[in-house]
Amino acid sequence: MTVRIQSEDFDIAAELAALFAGRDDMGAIVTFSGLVRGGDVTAMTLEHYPGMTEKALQKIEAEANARWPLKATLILHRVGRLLPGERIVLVAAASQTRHAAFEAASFLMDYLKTDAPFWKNEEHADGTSAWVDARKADSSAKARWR
Amino acid sequence: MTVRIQSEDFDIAAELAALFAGRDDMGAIVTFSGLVRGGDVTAMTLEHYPGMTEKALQKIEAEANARWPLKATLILHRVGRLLPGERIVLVAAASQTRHAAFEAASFLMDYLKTDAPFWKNEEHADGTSAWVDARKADSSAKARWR
Amino acid sequence: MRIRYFAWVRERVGRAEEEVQPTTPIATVADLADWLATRGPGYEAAFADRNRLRVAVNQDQADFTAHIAANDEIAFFPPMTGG
Amino acid sequence: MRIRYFAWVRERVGRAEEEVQPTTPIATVADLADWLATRGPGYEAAFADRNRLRVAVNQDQADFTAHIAANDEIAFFPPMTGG
Repeated sequence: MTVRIQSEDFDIAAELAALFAGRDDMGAIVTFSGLVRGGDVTAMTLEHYPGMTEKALQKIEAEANARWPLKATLILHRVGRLLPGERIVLVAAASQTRHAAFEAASFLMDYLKTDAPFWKNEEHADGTSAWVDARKADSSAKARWR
Repeated sequence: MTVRIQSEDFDIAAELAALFAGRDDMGAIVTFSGLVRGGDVTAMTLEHYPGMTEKALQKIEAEANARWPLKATLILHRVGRLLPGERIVLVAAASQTRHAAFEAASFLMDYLKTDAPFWKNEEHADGTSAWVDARKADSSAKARWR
Repeated sequence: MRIRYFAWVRERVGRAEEEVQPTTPIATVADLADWLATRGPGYEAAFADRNRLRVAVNQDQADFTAHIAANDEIAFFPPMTGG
Repeated sequence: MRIRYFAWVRERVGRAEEEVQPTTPIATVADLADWLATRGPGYEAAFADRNRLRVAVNQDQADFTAHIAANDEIAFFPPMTGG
Protein backbone atom coordinates (compact mmCIF):
# COMPACT_ATOMS: atom_id res chain seq x y z
CA MET A 1 0.00 0.00 0.00
CA THR A 2 1.48 3.28 -1.11
CA VAL A 3 0.05 6.80 -1.07
CA ARG A 4 1.98 9.78 -2.37
CA ILE A 5 1.23 13.44 -3.10
CA GLN A 6 3.74 15.35 -5.18
CA SER A 7 4.08 18.23 -7.60
CA GLU A 8 6.58 16.43 -9.88
CA ASP A 9 5.50 14.17 -12.70
CA PHE A 10 5.81 10.41 -12.25
CA ASP A 11 6.93 7.52 -14.43
CA ILE A 12 4.18 4.89 -14.60
CA ALA A 13 6.54 2.02 -15.44
CA ALA A 14 8.99 2.93 -12.66
CA GLU A 15 6.16 3.23 -10.13
CA LEU A 16 4.75 -0.16 -11.06
CA ALA A 17 8.21 -1.73 -11.14
CA ALA A 18 8.92 -0.45 -7.60
CA LEU A 19 5.61 -1.71 -6.29
CA PHE A 20 5.91 -5.17 -7.78
CA ALA A 21 9.68 -5.70 -7.60
CA GLY A 22 10.68 -9.24 -6.76
CA ARG A 23 7.10 -10.51 -6.58
CA ASP A 24 5.47 -13.12 -8.79
CA ASP A 25 2.24 -13.63 -6.89
CA MET A 26 0.12 -11.05 -8.71
CA GLY A 27 -1.39 -12.06 -12.03
CA ALA A 28 -3.45 -8.95 -12.71
CA ILE A 29 -2.62 -5.27 -12.41
CA VAL A 30 -5.07 -2.52 -13.33
CA THR A 31 -3.97 1.09 -13.50
CA PHE A 32 -5.91 4.30 -13.96
CA SER A 33 -4.17 7.42 -15.21
CA GLY A 34 -5.97 10.74 -15.13
CA LEU A 35 -4.72 13.46 -17.47
CA VAL A 36 -5.47 17.15 -17.81
CA ARG A 37 -7.79 17.55 -20.80
CA GLY A 38 -7.17 20.39 -23.20
CA GLY A 39 -9.70 22.23 -25.31
CA ASP A 40 -10.91 25.36 -23.53
CA VAL A 41 -8.65 24.65 -20.54
CA THR A 42 -5.12 26.04 -20.80
CA ALA A 43 -3.95 24.96 -17.34
CA MET A 44 -5.24 23.44 -14.13
CA THR A 45 -4.08 24.06 -10.59
CA LEU A 46 -4.67 21.42 -7.96
CA GLU A 47 -4.95 22.53 -4.36
CA HIS A 48 -5.09 20.07 -1.48
CA TYR A 49 -5.20 19.84 2.31
CA PRO A 50 -1.81 18.50 3.38
CA GLY A 51 -2.18 16.01 6.19
CA MET A 52 -5.83 15.30 5.58
CA THR A 53 -5.14 14.21 2.01
CA GLU A 54 -2.74 11.45 3.02
CA LYS A 55 -5.12 10.38 5.80
CA ALA A 56 -8.11 10.23 3.43
CA LEU A 57 -6.20 8.32 0.76
CA GLN A 58 -4.89 5.79 3.26
CA LYS A 59 -8.45 5.26 4.45
CA ILE A 60 -9.68 4.73 0.88
CA GLU A 61 -6.83 2.32 0.22
CA ALA A 62 -7.48 0.35 3.43
CA GLU A 63 -11.16 0.09 2.48
CA ALA A 64 -10.26 -1.34 -0.96
CA ASN A 65 -7.90 -3.84 0.65
CA ALA A 66 -10.65 -4.92 3.03
CA ARG A 67 -13.09 -5.49 0.15
CA TRP A 68 -10.88 -7.30 -2.36
CA PRO A 69 -7.96 -9.73 -1.99
CA LEU A 70 -5.34 -7.29 -3.24
CA LYS A 71 -1.62 -7.90 -3.43
CA ALA A 72 -0.68 -4.24 -3.79
CA THR A 73 -2.23 -0.83 -4.25
CA LEU A 74 -0.87 2.55 -5.23
CA ILE A 75 -2.36 6.04 -5.18
CA LEU A 76 -0.22 8.83 -6.55
CA HIS A 77 -1.71 12.31 -6.93
CA ARG A 78 -0.09 15.45 -8.19
CA VAL A 79 -0.76 18.96 -6.95
CA GLY A 80 0.15 22.40 -8.27
CA ARG A 81 -0.21 23.81 -11.78
CA LEU A 82 -0.53 21.30 -14.62
CA LEU A 83 -0.84 21.73 -18.36
CA PRO A 84 -3.14 19.85 -20.79
CA GLY A 85 -1.87 16.32 -21.43
CA GLU A 86 -0.03 16.18 -18.09
CA ARG A 87 -0.71 13.35 -15.65
CA ILE A 88 -2.78 14.17 -12.55
CA VAL A 89 -3.29 10.84 -10.86
CA LEU A 90 -2.16 7.25 -11.00
CA VAL A 91 -4.05 4.50 -9.22
CA ALA A 92 -3.03 0.85 -9.37
CA ALA A 93 -4.52 -2.32 -7.92
CA ALA A 94 -2.89 -5.73 -8.18
CA SER A 95 -4.56 -9.03 -7.46
CA GLN A 96 -4.43 -12.65 -8.49
CA THR A 97 -7.54 -12.24 -10.63
CA ARG A 98 -8.45 -9.54 -13.07
CA HIS A 99 -11.96 -8.80 -11.80
CA ALA A 100 -10.75 -7.95 -8.30
CA ALA A 101 -8.07 -5.68 -9.80
CA PHE A 102 -10.56 -3.91 -12.11
CA GLU A 103 -13.14 -3.44 -9.37
CA ALA A 104 -10.65 -2.23 -6.79
CA ALA A 105 -9.06 0.31 -9.16
CA SER A 106 -12.49 1.60 -10.14
CA PHE A 107 -13.50 1.81 -6.47
CA LEU A 108 -10.33 3.69 -5.54
CA MET A 109 -11.03 6.29 -8.25
CA ASP A 110 -14.70 6.72 -7.31
CA TYR A 111 -13.79 7.30 -3.66
CA LEU A 112 -10.83 9.49 -4.45
CA LYS A 113 -13.09 11.79 -6.51
CA THR A 114 -15.46 12.42 -3.62
CA ASP A 115 -13.51 11.78 -0.41
CA ALA A 116 -10.02 13.14 -0.91
CA PRO A 117 -9.48 16.87 -0.27
CA PHE A 118 -8.37 18.07 -3.70
CA TRP A 119 -9.77 21.05 -5.59
CA LYS A 120 -9.22 21.97 -9.21
CA ASN A 121 -8.97 25.47 -10.58
CA GLU A 122 -9.09 25.75 -14.37
CA GLU A 123 -7.56 28.52 -16.45
CA HIS A 124 -9.35 29.26 -19.71
CA ALA A 125 -8.14 30.59 -23.05
CA ASP A 126 -9.88 33.95 -22.43
CA GLY A 127 -7.79 34.57 -19.30
CA THR A 128 -10.48 33.73 -16.78
CA SER A 129 -10.21 30.97 -14.21
CA ALA A 130 -12.78 29.03 -12.24
CA TRP A 131 -13.04 26.37 -9.58
CA VAL A 132 -14.32 23.10 -10.97
CA ASP A 133 -17.68 22.10 -9.49
CA ALA A 134 -18.09 18.64 -8.02
CA ARG A 135 -20.05 16.46 -10.41
CA LYS A 136 -23.26 14.73 -9.34
CA ALA A 137 -22.05 11.76 -11.41
CA ASP A 138 -19.14 11.38 -9.02
CA SER A 139 -21.32 11.02 -5.94
CA SER A 140 -23.56 8.51 -7.68
CA ALA A 141 -20.50 6.59 -8.88
CA LYS A 142 -19.40 6.34 -5.27
CA ALA A 143 -22.90 5.33 -4.16
CA ARG A 144 -22.79 2.10 -6.18
CA TRP A 145 -20.17 0.65 -3.79
CA ARG A 146 -22.39 0.89 -0.70
CA MET B 1 -6.25 1.35 -32.31
CA THR B 2 -3.17 -0.84 -32.02
CA VAL B 3 -2.81 -4.62 -31.88
CA ARG B 4 0.56 -6.30 -31.54
CA ILE B 5 1.80 -9.84 -30.93
CA GLN B 6 5.43 -10.24 -29.98
CA SER B 7 7.81 -12.47 -28.06
CA GLU B 8 9.86 -9.60 -26.60
CA ASP B 9 8.91 -7.81 -23.41
CA PHE B 10 7.33 -4.36 -23.60
CA ASP B 11 7.70 -1.12 -21.68
CA ILE B 12 4.31 0.02 -20.39
CA ALA B 13 5.28 3.69 -20.15
CA ALA B 14 6.78 3.74 -23.65
CA GLU B 15 3.71 2.02 -25.10
CA LEU B 16 1.36 4.50 -23.47
CA ALA B 17 3.54 7.44 -24.44
CA ALA B 18 3.51 6.33 -28.10
CA LEU B 19 -0.23 5.88 -28.11
CA PHE B 20 -1.02 9.22 -26.52
CA ALA B 21 1.81 11.34 -27.91
CA GLY B 22 0.77 14.87 -28.76
CA ARG B 23 -2.81 14.37 -27.62
CA ASP B 24 -4.59 16.15 -24.81
CA ASP B 25 -8.15 15.00 -25.50
CA MET B 26 -8.14 11.92 -23.26
CA GLY B 27 -8.74 12.41 -19.57
CA ALA B 28 -8.83 8.77 -18.50
CA ILE B 29 -6.61 5.85 -19.35
CA VAL B 30 -7.09 2.38 -17.89
CA THR B 31 -4.51 -0.34 -18.39
CA PHE B 32 -4.54 -4.01 -17.60
CA SER B 33 -1.29 -5.92 -17.25
CA GLY B 34 -1.33 -9.70 -16.99
CA LEU B 35 1.73 -11.37 -15.44
CA VAL B 36 2.85 -14.96 -15.17
CA ARG B 37 2.11 -16.10 -11.63
CA GLY B 38 4.71 -18.19 -9.84
CA GLY B 39 4.14 -20.80 -7.16
CA ASP B 40 3.91 -24.25 -8.70
CA VAL B 41 4.46 -22.85 -12.19
CA THR B 42 8.09 -22.50 -13.24
CA ALA B 43 7.43 -21.29 -16.81
CA MET B 44 4.59 -20.76 -19.25
CA THR B 45 4.65 -21.09 -23.03
CA LEU B 46 2.09 -19.19 -25.07
CA GLU B 47 1.15 -20.59 -28.46
CA HIS B 48 -1.03 -18.67 -30.90
CA TYR B 49 -2.51 -18.82 -34.39
CA PRO B 50 -0.65 -16.19 -36.43
CA GLY B 51 -3.01 -14.37 -38.75
CA MET B 52 -6.16 -15.32 -36.89
CA THR B 53 -4.85 -13.78 -33.67
CA GLU B 54 -4.45 -10.30 -35.19
CA LYS B 55 -7.84 -10.62 -36.90
CA ALA B 56 -9.58 -11.67 -33.68
CA LEU B 57 -7.95 -8.90 -31.63
CA GLN B 58 -8.82 -6.25 -34.19
CA LYS B 59 -12.43 -7.46 -34.10
CA ILE B 60 -12.48 -7.27 -30.28
CA GLU B 61 -10.96 -3.80 -30.41
CA ALA B 62 -13.47 -2.58 -33.03
CA GLU B 63 -16.31 -3.92 -30.89
CA ALA B 64 -15.03 -1.98 -27.85
CA ASN B 65 -14.74 1.18 -29.94
CA ALA B 66 -18.30 0.72 -31.16
CA ARG B 67 -19.61 0.36 -27.61
CA TRP B 68 -17.73 3.17 -25.84
CA PRO B 69 -16.52 6.60 -26.96
CA LEU B 70 -12.84 5.70 -26.86
CA LYS B 71 -9.96 7.93 -27.87
CA ALA B 72 -7.43 5.11 -28.17
CA THR B 73 -7.05 1.40 -27.50
CA LEU B 74 -4.08 -0.90 -27.32
CA ILE B 75 -3.77 -4.68 -27.16
CA LEU B 76 -0.29 -6.09 -26.80
CA HIS B 77 0.15 -9.82 -26.24
CA ARG B 78 3.31 -11.82 -25.86
CA VAL B 79 3.91 -15.35 -27.13
CA GLY B 80 6.64 -17.89 -26.47
CA ARG B 81 8.15 -19.04 -23.18
CA LEU B 82 7.73 -16.72 -20.20
CA LEU B 83 8.93 -16.95 -16.60
CA PRO B 84 7.01 -16.09 -13.40
CA GLY B 85 6.70 -12.34 -12.94
CA GLU B 86 7.03 -11.64 -16.67
CA ARG B 87 4.39 -9.62 -18.49
CA ILE B 88 1.99 -11.54 -20.76
CA VAL B 89 -0.49 -8.94 -21.91
CA LEU B 90 -1.11 -5.20 -21.85
CA VAL B 91 -4.50 -3.75 -22.67
CA ALA B 92 -5.23 -0.03 -22.56
CA ALA B 93 -8.36 2.02 -23.17
CA ALA B 94 -8.46 5.81 -23.19
CA SER B 95 -11.57 7.94 -23.04
CA GLN B 96 -12.73 11.30 -21.79
CA THR B 97 -14.42 9.72 -18.80
CA ARG B 98 -13.14 7.10 -16.42
CA HIS B 99 -16.14 4.79 -16.51
CA ALA B 100 -15.92 4.27 -20.26
CA ALA B 101 -12.20 3.57 -19.94
CA PHE B 102 -12.70 1.08 -17.08
CA GLU B 103 -15.54 -0.73 -18.83
CA ALA B 104 -13.79 -0.91 -22.18
CA ALA B 105 -10.55 -2.26 -20.71
CA SER B 106 -12.49 -4.86 -18.73
CA PHE B 107 -14.48 -5.80 -21.87
CA LEU B 108 -11.30 -6.13 -23.94
CA MET B 109 -9.82 -8.53 -21.39
CA ASP B 110 -12.99 -10.64 -21.09
CA TYR B 111 -13.21 -11.03 -24.87
CA LEU B 112 -9.51 -11.59 -25.28
CA LYS B 113 -9.67 -14.49 -22.79
CA THR B 114 -12.33 -16.33 -24.76
CA ASP B 115 -12.08 -15.14 -28.37
CA ALA B 116 -8.39 -14.75 -29.18
CA PRO B 117 -6.51 -17.89 -30.29
CA PHE B 118 -3.89 -18.19 -27.55
CA TRP B 119 -3.11 -21.33 -25.58
CA LYS B 120 -1.03 -21.61 -22.43
CA ASN B 121 1.20 -24.51 -21.51
CA GLU B 122 2.51 -24.52 -17.95
CA GLU B 123 5.71 -26.14 -16.73
CA HIS B 124 5.66 -27.32 -13.13
CA ALA B 125 8.35 -27.69 -10.52
CA ASP B 126 8.21 -31.50 -10.79
CA GLY B 127 9.19 -31.39 -14.48
CA THR B 128 5.71 -32.06 -15.89
CA SER B 129 3.86 -29.66 -18.14
CA ALA B 130 0.18 -29.25 -18.98
CA TRP B 131 -2.11 -27.20 -21.18
CA VAL B 132 -4.17 -24.74 -19.16
CA ASP B 133 -7.89 -25.49 -19.34
CA ALA B 134 -10.29 -22.73 -20.30
CA ARG B 135 -12.06 -21.48 -17.19
CA LYS B 136 -15.86 -21.44 -16.96
CA ALA B 137 -15.48 -18.09 -15.16
CA ASP B 138 -14.04 -16.64 -18.35
CA SER B 139 -17.05 -17.53 -20.50
CA SER B 140 -19.43 -16.16 -17.90
CA ALA B 141 -17.33 -12.99 -17.64
CA LYS B 142 -17.75 -12.57 -21.38
CA ALA B 143 -21.49 -13.29 -21.16
CA ARG B 144 -22.13 -10.20 -19.02
CA TRP B 145 -21.42 -7.93 -22.01
CA ARG B 146 -24.22 -9.40 -24.18
CA MET C 1 -9.11 27.15 17.42
CA ARG C 2 -7.23 26.70 14.20
CA ILE C 3 -9.29 27.34 11.05
CA ARG C 4 -8.28 26.43 7.51
CA TYR C 5 -9.89 27.43 4.23
CA PHE C 6 -9.48 25.90 0.78
CA ALA C 7 -10.31 26.71 -2.86
CA TRP C 8 -12.94 29.46 -3.28
CA VAL C 9 -13.65 29.53 0.44
CA ARG C 10 -10.02 30.53 0.95
CA GLU C 11 -10.31 33.14 -1.80
CA ARG C 12 -13.45 34.71 -0.36
CA VAL C 13 -12.15 34.75 3.21
CA GLY C 14 -8.86 36.11 1.94
CA ARG C 15 -6.60 33.78 3.90
CA ALA C 16 -5.64 30.11 4.05
CA GLU C 17 -5.64 29.71 7.82
CA GLU C 18 -5.95 31.53 11.08
CA GLU C 19 -6.19 31.10 14.82
CA VAL C 20 -9.45 32.42 16.23
CA GLN C 21 -10.89 32.98 19.67
CA PRO C 22 -14.64 33.25 19.11
CA THR C 23 -16.45 35.84 21.18
CA THR C 24 -19.63 33.78 21.34
CA PRO C 25 -20.10 30.28 22.80
CA ILE C 26 -19.15 27.63 20.24
CA ALA C 27 -20.39 24.06 20.65
CA THR C 28 -20.62 22.89 17.04
CA VAL C 29 -19.22 23.59 13.58
CA ALA C 30 -22.48 25.43 12.82
CA ASP C 31 -21.90 27.79 15.77
CA LEU C 32 -18.39 28.48 14.50
CA ALA C 33 -19.65 29.14 10.94
CA ASP C 34 -22.27 31.57 12.31
CA TRP C 35 -19.61 33.48 14.20
CA LEU C 36 -17.07 33.48 11.31
CA ALA C 37 -19.75 34.86 8.94
CA THR C 38 -19.96 38.00 11.10
CA ARG C 39 -16.28 38.83 10.61
CA GLY C 40 -16.62 40.77 7.35
CA PRO C 41 -18.04 40.73 3.83
CA GLY C 42 -15.56 38.08 2.57
CA TYR C 43 -16.52 35.74 5.41
CA GLU C 44 -20.19 36.48 4.86
CA ALA C 45 -19.85 35.54 1.17
CA ALA C 46 -17.90 32.40 1.98
CA PHE C 47 -20.47 31.15 4.48
CA ALA C 48 -23.61 32.36 2.66
CA ASP C 49 -24.66 28.94 1.37
CA ARG C 50 -23.77 26.05 3.64
CA ASN C 51 -25.05 23.51 1.13
CA ARG C 52 -22.01 24.37 -0.94
CA LEU C 53 -19.60 23.90 1.97
CA ARG C 54 -17.91 20.82 3.34
CA VAL C 55 -16.22 20.53 6.71
CA ALA C 56 -13.37 18.62 8.31
CA VAL C 57 -12.60 18.43 12.02
CA ASN C 58 -9.02 17.45 12.82
CA GLN C 59 -8.56 16.35 9.21
CA ASP C 60 -11.53 13.97 9.14
CA GLN C 61 -14.69 14.71 7.19
CA ALA C 62 -17.45 15.97 9.47
CA ASP C 63 -20.64 18.01 9.23
CA PHE C 64 -22.06 21.19 10.71
CA THR C 65 -23.54 19.34 13.68
CA ALA C 66 -20.13 18.04 14.81
CA HIS C 67 -19.06 19.14 18.29
CA ILE C 68 -15.76 20.99 18.48
CA ALA C 69 -13.35 22.08 21.18
CA ALA C 70 -10.73 24.81 21.61
CA ASN C 71 -7.80 22.77 20.35
CA ASP C 72 -9.47 21.42 17.22
CA GLU C 73 -8.46 22.18 13.65
CA ILE C 74 -11.57 23.02 11.63
CA ALA C 75 -11.48 23.29 7.82
CA PHE C 76 -14.06 24.71 5.41
CA PHE C 77 -13.99 23.96 1.69
CA PRO C 78 -16.16 23.21 -1.38
CA PRO C 79 -17.02 19.62 -2.38
CA MET C 80 -13.87 17.82 -3.42
CA THR C 81 -12.88 17.48 -7.06
CA GLY C 82 -9.77 15.32 -7.15
CA GLY C 83 -8.78 12.51 -9.47
CA MET D 1 -7.61 -28.18 -47.90
CA ARG D 2 -5.16 -26.72 -45.45
CA ILE D 3 -5.52 -27.99 -41.90
CA ARG D 4 -3.92 -26.46 -38.82
CA TYR D 5 -3.68 -27.81 -35.28
CA PHE D 6 -2.85 -26.01 -32.06
CA ALA D 7 -1.97 -26.83 -28.44
CA TRP D 8 -2.80 -30.40 -27.37
CA VAL D 9 -4.61 -31.08 -30.66
CA ARG D 10 -1.32 -30.40 -32.43
CA GLU D 11 0.54 -32.63 -29.96
CA ARG D 12 -1.87 -35.54 -30.41
CA VAL D 13 -1.99 -35.28 -34.20
CA GLY D 14 1.80 -34.94 -34.25
CA ARG D 15 1.98 -31.98 -36.63
CA ALA D 16 1.11 -28.27 -36.75
CA GLU D 17 -0.35 -28.21 -40.26
CA GLU D 18 -0.90 -30.23 -43.39
CA GLU D 19 -2.55 -30.21 -46.79
CA VAL D 20 -5.16 -32.96 -47.12
CA GLN D 21 -7.26 -34.34 -49.92
CA PRO D 22 -10.06 -36.21 -48.17
CA THR D 23 -11.10 -39.50 -49.75
CA THR D 24 -14.72 -39.10 -48.65
CA PRO D 25 -17.16 -36.29 -49.56
CA ILE D 26 -16.67 -33.30 -47.24
CA ALA D 27 -19.43 -30.71 -46.89
CA THR D 28 -18.94 -29.50 -43.31
CA VAL D 29 -16.28 -29.25 -40.61
CA ALA D 30 -17.93 -32.28 -38.97
CA ASP D 31 -17.39 -34.36 -42.14
CA LEU D 32 -13.73 -33.31 -42.17
CA ALA D 33 -13.28 -34.18 -38.48
CA ASP D 34 -14.85 -37.62 -39.09
CA TRP D 35 -12.43 -38.28 -41.91
CA LEU D 36 -9.36 -36.94 -40.07
CA ALA D 37 -10.17 -39.16 -37.07
CA THR D 38 -9.66 -42.24 -39.29
CA ARG D 39 -6.08 -41.33 -40.13
CA GLY D 40 -4.40 -42.97 -37.12
CA PRO D 41 -4.42 -43.29 -33.32
CA GLY D 42 -3.11 -39.72 -32.77
CA TYR D 43 -5.91 -38.27 -34.89
CA GLU D 44 -8.44 -40.52 -33.22
CA ALA D 45 -7.33 -39.26 -29.80
CA ALA D 46 -7.38 -35.64 -30.94
CA PHE D 47 -10.93 -35.87 -32.31
CA ALA D 48 -12.38 -38.22 -29.66
CA ASP D 49 -14.33 -35.53 -27.79
CA ARG D 50 -15.66 -32.71 -29.99
CA ASN D 51 -16.98 -30.84 -26.97
CA ARG D 52 -13.39 -30.10 -26.11
CA LEU D 53 -12.56 -28.83 -29.61
CA ARG D 54 -12.99 -25.44 -31.19
CA VAL D 55 -12.84 -24.67 -34.91
CA ALA D 56 -11.85 -21.81 -37.18
CA VAL D 57 -12.56 -21.58 -40.91
CA ASN D 58 -10.32 -19.17 -42.77
CA GLN D 59 -9.19 -17.72 -39.44
CA ASP D 60 -12.68 -16.92 -38.17
CA GLN D 61 -14.32 -18.85 -35.35
CA ALA D 62 -16.83 -21.37 -36.70
CA ASP D 63 -18.49 -24.58 -35.55
CA PHE D 64 -18.76 -28.17 -36.74
CA THR D 65 -21.81 -27.41 -38.89
CA ALA D 66 -19.94 -24.80 -40.97
CA HIS D 67 -19.72 -25.57 -44.69
CA ILE D 68 -16.23 -25.75 -46.13
CA ALA D 69 -14.65 -25.88 -49.59
CA ALA D 70 -11.40 -27.16 -51.10
CA ASN D 71 -9.44 -23.93 -50.70
CA ASP D 72 -10.40 -23.25 -47.09
CA GLU D 73 -8.02 -23.20 -44.13
CA ILE D 74 -9.53 -25.19 -41.26
CA ALA D 75 -8.06 -25.11 -37.77
CA PHE D 76 -8.77 -27.33 -34.76
CA PHE D 77 -7.77 -26.35 -31.23
CA PRO D 78 -8.87 -26.42 -27.57
CA PRO D 79 -10.83 -23.54 -26.03
CA MET D 80 -8.66 -20.43 -25.97
CA THR D 81 -6.76 -19.43 -22.85
CA GLY D 82 -5.12 -16.11 -23.62
CA GLY D 83 -4.75 -12.99 -21.54
